[in-house]
Amino acid sequence: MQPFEPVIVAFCCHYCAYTAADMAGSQRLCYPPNVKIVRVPCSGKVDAIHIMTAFQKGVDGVYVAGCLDGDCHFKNGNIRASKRVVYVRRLLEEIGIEPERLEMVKISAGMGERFARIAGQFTEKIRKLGPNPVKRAESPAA
Amino acid sequence: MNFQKQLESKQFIVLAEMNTPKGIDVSRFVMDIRQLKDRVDAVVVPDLDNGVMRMNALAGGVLAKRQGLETLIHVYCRDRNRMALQADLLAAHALGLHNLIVAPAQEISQCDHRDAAVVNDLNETGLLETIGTLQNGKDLAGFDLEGRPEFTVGCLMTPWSDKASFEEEIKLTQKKISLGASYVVTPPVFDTGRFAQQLAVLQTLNVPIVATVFLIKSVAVARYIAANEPGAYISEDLIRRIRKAQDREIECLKIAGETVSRLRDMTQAVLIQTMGWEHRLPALLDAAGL
Amino acid sequence: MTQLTQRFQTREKVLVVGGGIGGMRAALDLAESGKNVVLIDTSNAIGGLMTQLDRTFPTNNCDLCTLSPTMSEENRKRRIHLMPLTRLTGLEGQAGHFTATLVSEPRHIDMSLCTACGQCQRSFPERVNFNPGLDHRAPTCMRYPQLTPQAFSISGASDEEFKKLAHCCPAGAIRPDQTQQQTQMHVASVVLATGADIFDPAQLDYLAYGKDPDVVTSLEYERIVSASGPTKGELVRPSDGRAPKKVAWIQCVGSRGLQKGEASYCSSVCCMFALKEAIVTRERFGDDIETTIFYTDMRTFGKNYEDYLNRGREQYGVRLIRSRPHSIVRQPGDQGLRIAHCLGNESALQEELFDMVVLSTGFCIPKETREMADQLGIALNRHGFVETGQFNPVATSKEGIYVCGMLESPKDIAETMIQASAAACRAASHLPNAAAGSKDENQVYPPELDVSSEAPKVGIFICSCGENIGGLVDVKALAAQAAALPDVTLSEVLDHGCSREAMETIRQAIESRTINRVVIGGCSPRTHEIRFQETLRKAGLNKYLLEIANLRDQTTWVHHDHPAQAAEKAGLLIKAAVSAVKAARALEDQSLPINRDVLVVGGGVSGMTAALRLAGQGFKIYLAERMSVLGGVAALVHRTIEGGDIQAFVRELIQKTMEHKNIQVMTNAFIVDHSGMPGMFKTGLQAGPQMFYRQISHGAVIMATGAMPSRPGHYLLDEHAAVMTQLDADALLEEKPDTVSGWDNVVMVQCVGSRCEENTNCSRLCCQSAVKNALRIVQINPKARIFVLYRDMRTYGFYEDYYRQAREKGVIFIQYDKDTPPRAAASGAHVEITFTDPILARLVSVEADAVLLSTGFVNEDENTEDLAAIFNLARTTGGYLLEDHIKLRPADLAKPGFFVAGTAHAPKNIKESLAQAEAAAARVICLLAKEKINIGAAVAKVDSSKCAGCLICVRACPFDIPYINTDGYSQIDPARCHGCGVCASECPAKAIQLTRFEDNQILAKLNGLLERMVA
Amino acid sequence: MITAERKPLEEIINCVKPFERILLVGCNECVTVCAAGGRKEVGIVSSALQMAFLKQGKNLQIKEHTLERQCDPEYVEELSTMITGVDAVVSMACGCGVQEVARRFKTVPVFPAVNTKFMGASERQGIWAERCQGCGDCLLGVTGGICPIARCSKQLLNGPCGGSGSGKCEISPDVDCAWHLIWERLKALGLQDRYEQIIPAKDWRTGRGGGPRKIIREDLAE
Amino acid sequence: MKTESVLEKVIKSGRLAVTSECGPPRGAVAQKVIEKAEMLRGYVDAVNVTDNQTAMVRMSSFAAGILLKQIGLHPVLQMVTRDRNRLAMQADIIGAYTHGINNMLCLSGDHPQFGDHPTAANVHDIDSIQFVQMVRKMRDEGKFQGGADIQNPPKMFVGAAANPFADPYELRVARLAKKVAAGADFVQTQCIYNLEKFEQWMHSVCERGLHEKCAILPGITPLKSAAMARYMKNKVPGMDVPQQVVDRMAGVAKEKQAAEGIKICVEAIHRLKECKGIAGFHIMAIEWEQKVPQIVEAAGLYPRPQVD
Repeated sequence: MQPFEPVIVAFCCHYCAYTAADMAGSQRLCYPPNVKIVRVPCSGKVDAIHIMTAFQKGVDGVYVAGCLDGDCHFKNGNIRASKRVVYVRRLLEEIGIEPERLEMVKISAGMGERFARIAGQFTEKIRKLGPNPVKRAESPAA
Repeated sequence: MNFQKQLESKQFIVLAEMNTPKGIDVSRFVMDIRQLKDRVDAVVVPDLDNGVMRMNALAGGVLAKRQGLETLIHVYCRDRNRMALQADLLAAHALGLHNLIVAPAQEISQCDHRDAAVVNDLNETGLLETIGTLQNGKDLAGFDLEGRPEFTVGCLMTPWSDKASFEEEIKLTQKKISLGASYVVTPPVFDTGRFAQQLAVLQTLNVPIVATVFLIKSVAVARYIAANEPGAYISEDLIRRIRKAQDREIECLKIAGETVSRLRDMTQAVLIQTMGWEHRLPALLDAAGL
Repeated sequence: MTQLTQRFQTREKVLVVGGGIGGMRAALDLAESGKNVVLIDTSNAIGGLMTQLDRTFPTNNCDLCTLSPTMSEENRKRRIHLMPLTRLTGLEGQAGHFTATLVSEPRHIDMSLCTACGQCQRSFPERVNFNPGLDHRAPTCMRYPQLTPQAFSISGASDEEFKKLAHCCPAGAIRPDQTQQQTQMHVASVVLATGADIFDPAQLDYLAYGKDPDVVTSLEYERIVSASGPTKGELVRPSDGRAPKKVAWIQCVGSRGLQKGEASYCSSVCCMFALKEAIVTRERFGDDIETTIFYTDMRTFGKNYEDYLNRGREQYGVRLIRSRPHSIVRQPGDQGLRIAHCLGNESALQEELFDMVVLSTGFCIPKETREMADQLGIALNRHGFVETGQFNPVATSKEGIYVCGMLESPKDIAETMIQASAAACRAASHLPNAAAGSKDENQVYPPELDVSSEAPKVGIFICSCGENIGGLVDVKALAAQAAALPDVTLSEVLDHGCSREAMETIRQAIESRTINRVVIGGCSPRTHEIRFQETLRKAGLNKYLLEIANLRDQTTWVHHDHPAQAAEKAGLLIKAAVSAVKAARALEDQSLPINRDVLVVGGGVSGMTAALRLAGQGFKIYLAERMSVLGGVAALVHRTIEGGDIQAFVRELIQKTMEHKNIQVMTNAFIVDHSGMPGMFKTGLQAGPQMFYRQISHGAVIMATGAMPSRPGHYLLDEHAAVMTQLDADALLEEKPDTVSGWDNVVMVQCVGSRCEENTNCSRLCCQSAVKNALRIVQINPKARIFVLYRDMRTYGFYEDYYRQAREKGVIFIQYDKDTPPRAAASGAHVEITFTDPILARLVSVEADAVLLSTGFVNEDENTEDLAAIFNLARTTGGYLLEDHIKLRPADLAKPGFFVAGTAHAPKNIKESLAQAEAAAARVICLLAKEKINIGAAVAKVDSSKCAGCLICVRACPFDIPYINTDGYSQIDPARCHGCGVCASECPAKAIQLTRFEDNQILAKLNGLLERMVA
Repeated sequence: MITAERKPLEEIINCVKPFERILLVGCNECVTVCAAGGRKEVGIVSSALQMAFLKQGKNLQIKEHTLERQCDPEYVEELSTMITGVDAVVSMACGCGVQEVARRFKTVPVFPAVNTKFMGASERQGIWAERCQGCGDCLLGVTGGICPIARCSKQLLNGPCGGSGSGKCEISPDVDCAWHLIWERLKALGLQDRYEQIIPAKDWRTGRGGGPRKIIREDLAE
Repeated sequence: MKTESVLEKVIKSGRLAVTSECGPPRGAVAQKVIEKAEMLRGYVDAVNVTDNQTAMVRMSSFAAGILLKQIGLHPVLQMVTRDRNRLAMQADIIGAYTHGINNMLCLSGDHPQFGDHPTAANVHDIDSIQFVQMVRKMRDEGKFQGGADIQNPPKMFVGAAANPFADPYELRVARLAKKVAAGADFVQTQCIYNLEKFEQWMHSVCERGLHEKCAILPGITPLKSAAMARYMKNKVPGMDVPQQVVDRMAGVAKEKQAAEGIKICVEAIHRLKECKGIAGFHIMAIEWEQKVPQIVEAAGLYPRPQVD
């Protein structure tokens, strides 16, 4: 059997985390290819439904990456995003999916190194957690 | 719990200073206060803080109180005569602001309106006496008041640079206490070790000590304060710590937070001054473990 | 070229003379800030000298790649009226109201018909001009591929030849009867940027130039190694076509000379030029080529240039010999050229054979330019360069006429760029205020096609980005895999997706294959989205029918350790992009009013000058100074080397700054936080003594934070009373000149605290300060013996004159090596300085009455570090602020909206600082001249049929935009919406969508990424 | 408005366990406003349910729909085209909506997905508080516009109990003492003397005490 | 005399009355009630029997009251509006009266949240003032609350509770007035520790002449320990324990704190005896009934007058 390679979606704020991801690129920092970035204008734009849908479709981990506290380009979108992440984590817990599969992280545009580090750490964490139980149940049948 | 009861309870009290806007847009002020609900025991609204013309503390205090937080406001003598001061005090009481800090005022030359007329009709001790008089149901002219206001009054200590000025300040503070100040607010504490040495003397005042914690925001600010604030001691180690930090802003918040948590075992209360970074107070409180 | 539009017939325009990089920069800056420009050049196309360079120092980048975006900024072209083959022959009137007389030579080609196919040139290379400057070396390709205009010209053809040319031209564009035209034109101001000529070394017979084909000038060498040059980038010896193994460079050819025809000044750039060519030779053509530079002083005084010198010597093994060759000869039987020279401390003549010799030729001003200057009535200096004010770096002696680049003095590209922008800034001041803004007219695009009802037809273009993507991922396979996705019409690979050709390919593909959605697999949309959007618009597609998969910055660059997974991820990202682009809709851009206020950080001469220039143009300035007074370091210096009164200048500057109604000065002010984007920044300052915190909203930032005089504790400085810095001496000479009359021996030590381990770079100013003070000491006390102990005297440009003057006045200059520095020992009231005399080759001691240390400048590390952390700015290893592009954008910082002026950028003298301050001001105006900042098409839209009027959006919006209208539905004004999407994500009725990021688009993207996982 | 709160997912999961195809119906009125049962919550619950079943290898089919109002038969009628082939309906409306849907579709089980809480007002974004108990005999006129029935923990009609402190109810410092509010309000209105009139024992028949209630507007009723 | 109540007689006689209380057990153990009550015999004029005190289920006050009656003590039947609607309440009142119980205290009761049945319905069909009014009307007008006549109406000596310290303070006297107007014959107050504030309240009560219409019995509770003092200060709603009292308790050694508590409470009685308008004392020694005789004696309230 192949070792488990998690699929991870990172919703990244255009102003900070997405720029940090590009920065990681220009610094040629390596992080696991498991992380796929979806650009959003603000972490506050990430809807609970988007996160739920991602899990429903079998993603193994999601993180929402917004600006540092007080630095949101749109004042407080990142704070709203944090609260929403807590809310969705609770939902996941209710249906028996490990809430640790979802995280909120805060990164500034200059933190390429931090972006790469978080990508690595999160991937490692999800790797340890194993596949999304939704997918796990699905795969023997498929 | 009102501030008087908080003081009596002997529990550790955390106060946050919230500066009113220079202007009329209070949204930030209000938003910043709201997020402090259940995080601090009370907020302090300074009046024309440090000589910068801005919305007065009375209006700021009412706004703060409306957000459901216990509120303390500053009163000072430079800009108002005894009539205006008394009138404001009565207004404050009627609007539910029962906690006052009698504050010294910045020299007019250091203010942002250097050519303003200086009133100083009363001085700090005179103001304390005035508050006492009002609480006894009279005004300064001896006329009876309808109803008696009740205030919880504190005073601010002016920074001292050496032993002599410290002793001088202690004497003055004793006088203020005898005139009704029931707690004192110290100048900013940057080095708790040094502060501990002065604490024994401060404790002889026999009133709750509120230690001020000033949020340093950058190396340049740290340098400036170290050079210009009498008695402010900021070590090279501290500056190095900010410089070495990966995120300086967070480090500065941490430093202030740590100072708060160290003061927890030393004084009954702390007053956190963030001077414009009120929105970062939750992070600072997190860093303080509160 | 089209005829002069109405716009160009107004008086409100600037004439830029000279289409080299300086002229282009000035023209572009003016155009970008909404001014109209007429750009003339005597040649058939603009480009000047730089376009002939293969690579530029110190980054060793290809010039064409860095320059081409500047040249092809087509959207700006509409404000620049280009007139090739034209010269300025007269100028009447005064500033603001000039009438210029222009004479245009015939091109004999109708530009509206010419397709630049090159057929004419292939047939008549002698008559058709395309690649000037090196024509005698038989050009075989275009001068450079991005030539503007892409045009040939014909000169000297006979009637017969014209007939044949007309015959061979497939476009029928040959016009034999075109004649010289004269034009009169009203202009408000003039920028002169005609550059300089290269010294012709044929006049110096000992160099064998012109006699021996293997002796070439540095520019010719540049062409030989250039990919677009005659040998297509192969390094071969002109004589026999063989690859040379030993190449020598000879410096100061035509500069710093006293021989016939040579210039006495230093040409400033040749040292770096030669060093670059030597390094590139080693880098590109192999380690077995030996490169040797014969020099007088290595003058690598520019920003970080010393590091480049060290790299050349240590990393690339470039051999450096301090010697001026005596002769170059080819003796019969020699395989190469024999260079004879003596080493400094040996009298014996040495000889060595080289396969090729490159002459580092200097620059001089051609006769025609001097004539033009005479006609314009502007003063030239004794070397024929245009004279400018000591504190007025780009102003000529005549108001309204400005100068930049080599025409002012010899200088490198970066300094030319700075002067060009500065000249633009000054020239613009004769036109209506920039702060009023300019209406940005849209380039005419074809009408947009309505594709909303069409089935999606996706075109995929995958860029290999040179090796950047293609090196790790098989882009062909990727394209093939993507071609199989549903609704994909086309899937292609591009080599350099962002090149003009590639854009054209995309455009044609869209049109010919009726593609209605485009996916680009390439670099980050953050940087390149705009360019691809432009291409879509040109093809008649709405620019939002585009999706970019970030295959470079977020894939190949970060997964080079996992090629297989990188390829797989690239495939998925393409798939997600295809899925998302199908859900995309045509949208219109929204914009916000731009904030035109400017924050200037630092109140030294640079900061004040930038502030005043901008304030003069109507901008509101916040000037934040961390000290309690304005003035900065310049307030400490008294005289310039030319004798100018710095103190008086600074006083006047401070007064003007304080009094200007558009400038708000804040002293004791510290920046503590910052956010936003260009056009809408917010910066928090805390200002003492009240420690008042205020947030300033502004559109741009100029960093003028300066540097500080270095004061390293060497040579008994601050220990012995006789030891002082040159800055101390400057004050002493001004305030107590009598002290000097008692001095018998004065020793100056150069490079104290510069060019060493703790500060690897050259401080640029110390050589001129030393010469300045030496001359002043000699003037007061002619008996004083002055020893200047130096490593390389770097009196670049016209400062060389003062150096020579000092030598003539008896100042003794003694060279020392880094490894054997002079020593100092206290000896009563004197200091004994011991050093090695290179000629006597032994130790010499001098009992000095005064020791003057040339300590230079250092970056104030703690302060810049603090600001860099807050503003998120990059810095050099020396701690100076890092510009966006060291050559082309020296006043722009890497962070958009940030500009730099003065010594915050690198050590420089006052005049140079002032030029950069004006340049920064010009760059700010370019940014802020726009009416609005485009905030894209992301706006919240409410579907009233779904809205429950719940108020959640009203309460959630961080900007208080939504409200419940009289119908009971939420209404969001698109013009005020900032596009964060918080309302959309909180709406419980799902009645709000954020355009560009609609739920179905995000879900489609997720689908693309995840769909094969769960059916 | 009527406020509601989503039921714990486990409870909803248990309800729909036996079924293969369900129709999940939201309501665009009160439950949308209190963020409990609007289109968005329908999406979230749908996703959560599907995942919960997918985990057990079951592919639960969910049709999502949100009605303008579930408490009006005309709107509920919209569902009639969707109901075929559905094993069960889960309604995210308040109790009124759930019953209305159940009344219309007799052969399909209907489950509530929210708990209907109270009639309240939004104090701030995300905070709703009880204001009215629908007693059918409003006495706000004598209590200064603040209802002691809905807002006093003990439904006291004649003044505060002995447990209030600092204006807060003894049961929690988060609950205002209704009588404190009433008193402050009466004072502000200069109606202190009203307080000393004894409000007599309430006639609960107008409320739930009188059995299920109905309002008939003769002029409007068909 | 409105009733047969001994308590009423003592009060009307102008002597200071003394009441105490006895919490029924949480189980069917009649002996427990009797044991506790026996400790009070001879030292008090009436004994309050609490009704599901602190919202915890206990033997009903009705039944426990009968037990007391059987051993010859005079119970005050406490009843809360929390657990019964007006039908059940009136049924219990006439039932109690038929067993000779003729004092009652009308309360609203602690919120179920504090008790052992937090999920119980919180009835509050009527409130405490309406309750007082109802009992008074049953007695004086012979009518049920619904208006029907009562055969042999119950003649209850009607009590109500008052808390002089709860907020809003200015409403405290008004609220008492309202209870008096509703028909309260006597009032037992919340435990008094802040004597000064109580005296102020009494002053206002007297100003309105309420003490003349209604007997005011301040509640006195001895503190067992400093911990209890702190608990009462911080945790019990509506309680006002001044810091000095806490300090005083904390100021003595742990083993002497109980004695100190009794001392404080005796001092309080002595001081309040001087206060105008006081008709007696309600000594609530919570789970500490054995100390009541000691307190009554030390306070000079022993022996109790014989009025029968």
